[in-house]
Amino acid sequence: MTLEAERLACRRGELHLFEGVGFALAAGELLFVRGRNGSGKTTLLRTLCGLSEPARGQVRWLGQDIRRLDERAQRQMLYLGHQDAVKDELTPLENLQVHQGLRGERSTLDERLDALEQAGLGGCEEIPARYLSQGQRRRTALARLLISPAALWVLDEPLTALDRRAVAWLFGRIAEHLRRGGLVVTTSHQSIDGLPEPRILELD
Amino acid sequence: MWDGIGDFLAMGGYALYVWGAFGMVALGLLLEGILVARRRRQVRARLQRQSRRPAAARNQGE
Amino acid sequence: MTGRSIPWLKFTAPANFYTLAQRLVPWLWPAAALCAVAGLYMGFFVAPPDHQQGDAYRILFIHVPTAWMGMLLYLLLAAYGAIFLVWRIKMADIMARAIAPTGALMTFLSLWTGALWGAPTWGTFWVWDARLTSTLILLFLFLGYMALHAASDDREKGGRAASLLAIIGAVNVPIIYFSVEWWYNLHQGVSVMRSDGPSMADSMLAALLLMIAAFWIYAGAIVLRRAQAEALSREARTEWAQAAAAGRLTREQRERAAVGIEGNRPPLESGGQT
Amino acid sequence: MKKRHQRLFLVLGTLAGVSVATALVLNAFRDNMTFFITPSEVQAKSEVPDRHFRIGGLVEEGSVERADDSTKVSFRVTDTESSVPVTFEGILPDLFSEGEGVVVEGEISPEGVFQADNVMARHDADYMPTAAKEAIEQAEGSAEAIGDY
Amino acid sequence: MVRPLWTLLQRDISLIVTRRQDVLTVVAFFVIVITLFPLAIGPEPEKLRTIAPGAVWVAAALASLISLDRLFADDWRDGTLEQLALAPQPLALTALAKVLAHWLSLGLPLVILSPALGYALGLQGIELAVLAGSLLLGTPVLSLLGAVGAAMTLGVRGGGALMALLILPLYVPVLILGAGAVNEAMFAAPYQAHLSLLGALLAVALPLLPLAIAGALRITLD
Repeated sequence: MTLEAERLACRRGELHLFEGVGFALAAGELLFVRGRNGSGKTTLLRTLCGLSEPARGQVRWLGQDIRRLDERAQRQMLYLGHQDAVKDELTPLENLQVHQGLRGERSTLDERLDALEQAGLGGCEEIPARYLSQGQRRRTALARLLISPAALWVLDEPLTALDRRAVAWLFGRIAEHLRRGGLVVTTSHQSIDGLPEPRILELD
Repeated sequence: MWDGIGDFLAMGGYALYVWGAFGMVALGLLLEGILVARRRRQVRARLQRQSRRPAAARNQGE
Repeated sequence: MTGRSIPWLKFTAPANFYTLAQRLVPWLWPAAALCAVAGLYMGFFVAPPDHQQGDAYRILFIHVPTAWMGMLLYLLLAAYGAIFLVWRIKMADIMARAIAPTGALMTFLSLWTGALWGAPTWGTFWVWDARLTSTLILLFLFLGYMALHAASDDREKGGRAASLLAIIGAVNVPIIYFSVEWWYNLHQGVSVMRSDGPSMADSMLAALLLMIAAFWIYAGAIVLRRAQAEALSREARTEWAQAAAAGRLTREQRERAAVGIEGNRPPLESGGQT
Repeated sequence: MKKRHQRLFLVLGTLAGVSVATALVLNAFRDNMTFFITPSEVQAKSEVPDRHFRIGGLVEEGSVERADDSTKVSFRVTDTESSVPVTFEGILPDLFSEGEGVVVEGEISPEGVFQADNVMARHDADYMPTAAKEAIEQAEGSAEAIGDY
Repeated sequence: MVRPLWTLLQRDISLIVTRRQDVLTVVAFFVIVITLFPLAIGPEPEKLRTIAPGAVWVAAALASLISLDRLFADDWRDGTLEQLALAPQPLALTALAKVLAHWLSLGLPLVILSPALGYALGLQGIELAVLAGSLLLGTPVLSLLGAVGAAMTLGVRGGGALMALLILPLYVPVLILGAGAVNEAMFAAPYQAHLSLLGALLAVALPLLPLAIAGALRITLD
């Protein structure tokens, strides 16, 4: 189970961001992407999950080209972007349910409630997301990580708007995922002390 | 075929239509030619400016 | 991106295109002018008045070429759009973008000349028949292509979206034609490309063909010129473009640009490897 | 679902769509719909439609009468078998002339006179100098086939 | 594969219905545009009857256009669109489900309402049935075409007006055939041919346009 990037080059409009990025990430490994503002971290992560097309190079997940994954390989990958993909009109519980439904994943009501509880949303499962704080919305999104069967997580700035306790919880969750043989690619401007030893990719 | 320049310009009574059509076509093509030539000049001038100051040109795109 | 290594694809390199156009265009202008002068002479001084329409029919000598050019350029636009969407060849987008304004102008001129021809012959400047309506829609499609291309901040993205629109339009225009044809029909039949040969006096046909040739060559020249400017502006930072702007693009520079070694811009050091 | 299956579904879906569309288009053209009806059809119809409709045909030779003091004009539209009287008030197109093709839009009055509110001339697609046209007409006789329309 | 699409369909419909004002706005727009015609032209029944098919169809096309403007905008802004693009099922099917949800909640009400408005403009009997039938076949095509435009103009300067420029010309055949069918029915002429052709447009649009929508969405997300 590997995620491979080969001589990736990306550009944003007229701007050439980076070129010649390559790595192979194996099961149980964590890749931490570092770089100043505008160095292309988000673009790299979007390229790694197949949303953006690289100007050159290729990304492979489970041996398949990331832009042409079959259904099974696609289900093995979970991306959390800058935006939470949390709908204002729906409650955290409904958001979670809809998100799982869209990916064709199954879970019981108890599992979902449990995930929200763990993510620190106990008591507001039934309140429309528009009344929640920014951090609580972020947690709603992160609750997906608890019940998704995906092996590869691509997390863009997951710590934004999270308080210290939530950060610790997320770090614990990532460590557990890695122990079970999962793969994580992430980026953050905040300190990542507390995470297992990552491989580091510098973009500059 | 035509009895002098006046007859030619009269176009058998259809002067307005015929010359209106040909005139607009001529105007259109002329205008297009001028615009394209101007754009070409502008682009070349910009590039020449850039090559004189290569450092400034970098990362600037257009 | 394996296509990059196919030899013929090197002609799609903007640098090679630029040089080719640079050699071609100086011949095209006089050729177009020659055809136009000959065509106008034939059209105004040799071809006799028509038995029905008198001298008004002479508008045909510019109406038919512009109408043809409008449609032809739209097909080309859609074809280049498809090439760009499928193979991502940058030159295809440059060509498509260079074609659009000329196509829009030709379509507009064919509508204008058609209206001025229709007024004395049909008794109206405009009827909502199939050809007129679909030509008008063609004009909107050209304008839509240009607007969509220009509206996007990212030229590549704008080009792809606009190409998609051009292709959908290419499918839709025949449908529009038939739907209107069906609904209302007044326009004359086909008069040149008929199975029983053109139904036209020889001198008229000669004038028309000369004018058609003139418009073809003119369109070719102006599109190449616009594409040159577009190619230069997109590749502004490369060695070949700056040399070309100064008027001294060497063969060596051109070949280097064609195989993708871009001068003047040092590769960004991506720290890259873990 | 494998990519291969997806492509299969795609092709099948497109094929199904296109074949349904073809069937529907063919069905549409089986219903014989025409842009205008001919004077013979007007005569044959037991019941004249109480709607706007269009008659197409040739302007009968010698039938055009213009009023002196207004733009009123009356003429007959014929398909060589039968003809319909038409009245019109307004500017006629330049190409309107006897023996040439015409399409008129309007309603038929109880007296059987077609009151046109629009007259459209249909010019043929031949371009030639007057002398040549006359020569051809003399050769062929002036009867033109209505089938051309 | 059916379940995700079903989920999406339910979610979209419930989202649109929860924001009740969306449905109301579109329906009100449709009604108001149609009522403008008698006010502008005058209340002569004969005149109104003549323009009725065209008026209803133009109003339906405009209503479809303004409601489609936001088809993908919310999902795009909050990041749901990225998730949809990365979901296991093909994006074209996802797009089709979204268009279907949109049509069921915003297009179908117009179809249902159209006989009443047609009646107000003087259409009668079979004409009303043909009007509703032509809208039933035609408005899904409008929705699919409009969705392509909405996907293309996401996040582009001057999105709404640009979308009208891109999409209204493509609406032409549907409009002509739809209004044409009612016109024929008004004069007791055969209208089946027009409806057949509308059906043919729908049959072609249904498998092909979702691909175009998916393509446009991928370009936007890239």
